[in-house]
Amino acid sequence: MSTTTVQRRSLVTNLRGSLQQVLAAASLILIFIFFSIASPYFLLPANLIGILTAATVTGILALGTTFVIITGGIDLSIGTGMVLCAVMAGVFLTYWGWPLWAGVIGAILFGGLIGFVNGVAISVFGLPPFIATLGMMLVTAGLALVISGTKPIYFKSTPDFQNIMNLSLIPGARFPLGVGIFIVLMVVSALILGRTIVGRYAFSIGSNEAATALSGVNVRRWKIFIYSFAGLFVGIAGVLAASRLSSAQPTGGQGLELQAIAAVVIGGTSLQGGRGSIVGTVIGSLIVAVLTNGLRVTAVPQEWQSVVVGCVILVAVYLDMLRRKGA
Amino acid sequence: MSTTTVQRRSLVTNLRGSLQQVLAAASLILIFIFFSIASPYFLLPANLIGILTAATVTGILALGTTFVIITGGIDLSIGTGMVLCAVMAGVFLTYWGWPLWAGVIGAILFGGLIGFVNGVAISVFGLPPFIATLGMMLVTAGLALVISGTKPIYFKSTPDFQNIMNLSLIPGARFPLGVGIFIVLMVVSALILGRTIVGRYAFSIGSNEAATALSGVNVRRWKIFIYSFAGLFVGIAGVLAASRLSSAQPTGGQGLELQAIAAVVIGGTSLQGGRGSIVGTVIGSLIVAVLTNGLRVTAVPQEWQSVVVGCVILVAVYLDMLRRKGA
Amino acid sequence: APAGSGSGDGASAAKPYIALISKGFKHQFWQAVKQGAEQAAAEFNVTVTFEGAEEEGNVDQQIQLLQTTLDKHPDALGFAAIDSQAAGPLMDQAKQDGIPVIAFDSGVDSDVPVTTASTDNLAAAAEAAKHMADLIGHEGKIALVIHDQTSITGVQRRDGFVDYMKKNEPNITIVDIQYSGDPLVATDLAKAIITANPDLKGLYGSNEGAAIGIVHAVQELGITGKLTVVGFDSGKDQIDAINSGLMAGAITQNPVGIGYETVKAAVAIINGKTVAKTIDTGFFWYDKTNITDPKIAAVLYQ
Amino acid sequence: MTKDGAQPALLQVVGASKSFPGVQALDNVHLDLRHGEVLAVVGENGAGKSTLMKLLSGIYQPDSGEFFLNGEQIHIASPRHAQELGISVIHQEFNLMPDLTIAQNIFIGREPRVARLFLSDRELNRKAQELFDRLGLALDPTSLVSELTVARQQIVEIAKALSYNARVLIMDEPTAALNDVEVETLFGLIRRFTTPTTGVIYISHRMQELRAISDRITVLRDGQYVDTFDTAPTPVSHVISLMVGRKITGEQRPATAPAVGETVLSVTGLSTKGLIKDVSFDLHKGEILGFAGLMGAGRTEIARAIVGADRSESGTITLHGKKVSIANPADAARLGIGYLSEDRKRFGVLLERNVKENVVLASLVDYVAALGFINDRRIEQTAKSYVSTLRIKTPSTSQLVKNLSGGNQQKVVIAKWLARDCDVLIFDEPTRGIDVGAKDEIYALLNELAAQGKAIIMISSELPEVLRLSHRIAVMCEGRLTAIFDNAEATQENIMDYATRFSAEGTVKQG
Ligand SMILES: Nc1ncnc2c1ncn2[C@@H]1O[C@H](COP(=O)(O)OP(=O)(O)OP(=O)(O)O)[C@@H](O)[C@H]1O
Ligand SMILES: Nc1ncnc2c1ncn2[C@@H]1O[C@H](COP(=O)(O)OP(=O)(O)OP(=O)(O)O)[C@@H](O)[C@H]1O
Ligand SMILES: [Mg+2]
Ligand SMILES: [Mg+2]
Repeated sequence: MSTTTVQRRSLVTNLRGSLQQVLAAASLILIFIFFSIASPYFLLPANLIGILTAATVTGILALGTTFVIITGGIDLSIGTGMVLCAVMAGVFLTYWGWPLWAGVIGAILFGGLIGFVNGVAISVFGLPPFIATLGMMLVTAGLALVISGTKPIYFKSTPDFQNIMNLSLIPGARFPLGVGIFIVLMVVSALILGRTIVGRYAFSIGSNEAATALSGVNVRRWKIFIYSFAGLFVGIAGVLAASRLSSAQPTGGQGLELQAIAAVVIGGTSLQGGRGSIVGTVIGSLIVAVLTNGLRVTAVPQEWQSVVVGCVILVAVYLDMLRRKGA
Repeated sequence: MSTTTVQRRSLVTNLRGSLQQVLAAASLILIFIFFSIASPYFLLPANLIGILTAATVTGILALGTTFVIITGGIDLSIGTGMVLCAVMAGVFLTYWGWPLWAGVIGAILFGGLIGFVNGVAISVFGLPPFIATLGMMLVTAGLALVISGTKPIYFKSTPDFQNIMNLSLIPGARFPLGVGIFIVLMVVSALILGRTIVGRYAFSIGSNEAATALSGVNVRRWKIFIYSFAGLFVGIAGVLAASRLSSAQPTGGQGLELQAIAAVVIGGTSLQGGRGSIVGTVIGSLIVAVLTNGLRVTAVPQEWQSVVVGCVILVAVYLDMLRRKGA
Repeated sequence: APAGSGSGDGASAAKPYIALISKGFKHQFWQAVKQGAEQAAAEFNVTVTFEGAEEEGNVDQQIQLLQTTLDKHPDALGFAAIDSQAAGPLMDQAKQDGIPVIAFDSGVDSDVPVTTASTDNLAAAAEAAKHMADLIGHEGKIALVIHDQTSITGVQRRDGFVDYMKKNEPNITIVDIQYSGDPLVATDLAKAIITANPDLKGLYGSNEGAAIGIVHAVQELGITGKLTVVGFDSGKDQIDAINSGLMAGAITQNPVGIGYETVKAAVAIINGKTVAKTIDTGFFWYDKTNITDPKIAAVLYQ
Repeated sequence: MTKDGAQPALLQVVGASKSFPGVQALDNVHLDLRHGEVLAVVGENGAGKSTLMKLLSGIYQPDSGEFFLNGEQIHIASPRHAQELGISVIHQEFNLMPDLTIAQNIFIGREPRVARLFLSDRELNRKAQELFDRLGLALDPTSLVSELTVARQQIVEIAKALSYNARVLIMDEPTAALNDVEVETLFGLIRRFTTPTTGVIYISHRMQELRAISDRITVLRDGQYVDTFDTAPTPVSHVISLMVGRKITGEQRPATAPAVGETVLSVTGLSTKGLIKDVSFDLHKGEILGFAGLMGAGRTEIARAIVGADRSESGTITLHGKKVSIANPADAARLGIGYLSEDRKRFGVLLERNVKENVVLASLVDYVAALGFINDRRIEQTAKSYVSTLRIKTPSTSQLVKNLSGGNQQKVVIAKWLARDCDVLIFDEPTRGIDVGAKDEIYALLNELAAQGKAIIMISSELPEVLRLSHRIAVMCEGRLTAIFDNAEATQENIMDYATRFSAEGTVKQG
């Protein structure tokens, strides 16, 4: 095989690669076009920002979970864990009077701690990820209630707290800081997954854990690291959710984990591990967010909305699969 | 290798097997003893029957799902699917005036239909089970609302309907028929899993789907069959739930799938497929039911209950794993 | 009055035991009901337990709670049914076992309960509608965010509102009704409604979560003052919103009173006294003008 | 070729072609299998042998080409169809259900049933036992396949294929995981199978086997048909030169004993919960220490215990004179001990990842720049250099490993350990599935590594390979080390002697 053919081929491969990226978003674009025609309000800047805002919390959870799922694991504790992190932000800032920055970092690290405990349960004690994080889901849901005394905690002493989500980045346009944070996290996590050793090992572990371990990689430690790392996203999501409501709500969260995992899987990441991407997760999150918003804006009766969302997800994933096979 | 060694080994294996069965229930027994001491109400016959009654609906869902999980699949649509089956029972009996037996069989077959559609989406269209059944979860949740007109349907024309769950099998003891059905289903599904071709292929597909197909087994058709079969359990659960409430409630169900899957996994069935048992699933269901009941009977504050349940599940599964390694 | 022991059946030696089963327990509202029940328990020297479904609106779970509780043979049972027909068989069982039942929060569709301590949700929602109509000048488009699509309270707080408008306000159109009681979801949902209806004049939220969601939607869109928001129940967020003018006003029930009256009636029944068939615990419209009124302040929870 | 009037061939392939994205795997290939013969198919790694067999078993459909069975044209639609036609295949990669028992695996899809639906496991085990008795195999029908070693899994595969009573039996490298004794057993089975109405297609890279078992040989090269000839009169060197298209030196002189360097690794009194009892040996700088033994002798188990993949019960490991404790393979790798597993699919490759990721998996930390970022360009360089030195046949370093041929996957695993600079390398069956030409290159590589001062343990079931390469040879039997020979005094005979005879006194014959 001569060098020129190799080069020509890799050029073709590259071109095809970029085309694929675009095609992956095809369903998203179709849905987008559909609603633009169906409702004159859909394309209003305020509505588009609203879609991104609505996607922020679940989207950030999905970003972190992408890493976990790529290792072949799963994290069911992200929804209630996020609620607990929000409550902890309230405890640090309102009950304990920490300064704003300390409380926020504390809450984020608390998310990391939840992930760390998950990682230890899975890696050291060898529990199946489903069980370990299911247990954590129940524990965090309960602790959020216990710690908050089943009452919302308001950020009385740190009124600025609500700016974390809501501060407008573009004066006049109401482009909230939270959405900016979401976008930054997309880029950061895409870099980490694609270009750093963390991402490489996540893929290796998910692809063949035993072979990775026999290659001298300390799989246990890396799994703990990855769960903890994903936990930081849970903490960030908790802070943003609390900031958005200017209060830490001790309930809810249950069901969010399925939404986040769904976004990841719709984006083409395999629950078997070893395959996935951040771009996919972002697209998956946006498909769900755009669909939900579009159905609301077009005032489809709510009982029909979940039927439509379900069907569109099935079709979108099916088309995506056809595309991959074809390519 | 002489015949005698083979026989001796299988004797030892058998003995060890039975010991394991008993030990598998160790956590359950421990929890049981604990609550017997902690509360004078716990061991009352009425309470014990209450525990079984509480375990019935989720337990039946878990029985069916065990088959699906052993093939390496998952079914997220069982909770909302069950709700839709309940609504369909209401439609058949109350709206369409079918006789009792026809309505009940209709609702159960409807469950089979939901499973069939899942099976086709997975086997023929090749969708990942998580996505296919997630879509079905949304669709069934919506359809239950749409079909019922977002109102509960009451079984006015067939007052006997409530007997399906509630009729007392032992006069005076309030031992409900529904619990009897649950017990019969345990035995039947254990037989089917352990002694029939259906069970064998479920294990084989979960263990190595490609190899099973290469051996000439029609994997597609069997997967459709197994999903449909599990769907029948969804139908039965729906009928029993509706009978218990003497009404078809169009909401709820979401979250039940996680509970049922949790019972299966606590019972030692692997989400990777290929390994599992009905005995395990029954024990898993009972652990959750006994725990929930015990905490209520001992009046543990409700916000603490989920914390305790979470921790006990973690410990129970961990002990079970140690036992298996040791054996 | 110190409670007479040895009443009811069973060999319970010391204090009478009254079990309350509510629709939920996590929500602020239920915590207030619980608080009222505990107040009464202390006052009448009885033991009270308070439990609710993990997810509000989960009938099956509530029935399970009810079953477990009946098996414990309490001296009296307080019950807020999510679906009263669904509880029918268990109500019969309570009757057979001689456990008196007191319905609270909403009625139980059965002749078993001795009395019912509740808010008239239809009337309360109509009151909210009346204020909404007054506030927007009896014309224009409005929309509703209802906390639940199928529960009795959700349905009544929707229908009471809608029926009032239909009957009395020909110039007001309801353009959309969406459902969620989760504040985050309600926020996004309200934003979508507002976006799709630029000429919307009012939004009604049927419980605390729905109302807070609307408030945050208005804040995030920066249209404070352009939209009339009417809420339901209380909680710090709603009270703040009313004080700051973000929300025009809200209906409050008397949750503490509901809990208190339920336990009080139970004690009376255990002691062999007769009680009235219904105990109306009342509701109030509150806004900036009367929020500090002691009578209102007493029924609000933070 | 078939003469006029003669009986048509049992199985005939005419002009078969098959391509994959970027690869022309088969190009107009012919093959004919006569009645009652064993036809060997040989070729370099990636020559297209497995692909051709997959066409014959209905896994792939050809782009073009015709198939004839007893002169009748056939279209093989699916694996099941192939079975119905009487074509039974042992694939190169295992196709067993690890969670089922041996008997359940063998009769999957053909279970004895009662009333159509119910299984009779007693009958199933009886039938399996009958089959094993007939074939003379010592297998327990009720053992779980997941608990078997690779070699035993291979035997189960063979038993399964034979149980179909097929007319055509295709074996894709059945002996890659077997040693001489088991190979003899297999040949016995094959000879018993071949009758005037049946035929066997036999793929192997072990040239000495071809003469023992095959009647004719078909050679493929780069997806193309080269030639077919009778085995008996043809010298091995001719076969090899047809395969690789150039001259190969063939048998080389055995390695000369090195000047014994310092002791690098010293294992004393190693025992495991399983098989290994009190094993001690030293490994020197610049030395290749071969490990010989029968299947299940415990060679793999020793290796796994040394690198901490399995727990050892007692024993010490000393590295460069210092006692070390190794809890897991990560510790071992950090101390400079690398282990290449015999089970490529389970413990070797990341099938779903590409060549370069696999090549640098063990040495990834060397490619990390600031903040954990990976230097992909240097990875690409490394991967490319190994692709060319080991002649890995792949369209690019971005090809997924699962799309490589078996032998090329093995080369990727070898590259993974060459890319990490270890002082001690333990290679477990390193040439499994590798073609003759490439074997020579790998032998040369091992010699070179030893010359550079690395200490190498080489476990192999191919005695000639052990004899040819090792400076010293350790022989194992039932978990104990029974002898260590110097290359000069080692012969096939005395090795086999110690491999089958456990020295009752527990004394080790030291060379
Ligand atoms: N599914 C596939 N996708 C892409 N390429 C493939 C696929 N299967 C095989 N190939 C390529 O086809 C060629 C022939 O592969 P094949 O497995 O038939 O070789 P082989 O002769 O069996 O080699 P070995 O001796 O190493 O087993 C190889 O270059 C391989 O990379
Ligand atoms: N008859 C058998 N059935 C099942 N497992 C066996 C049998 N004989 C040995 N084993 C297992 O094989 C392991 C030892 O084999 P190991 O793989 O270390 O041997 P080896 O010398 O590398 O041989 P090979 O790799 O050729 O099988 C032990 O774990 C032992 O339990
Ligand atoms: Mg091959
Ligand atoms: Mg070995």
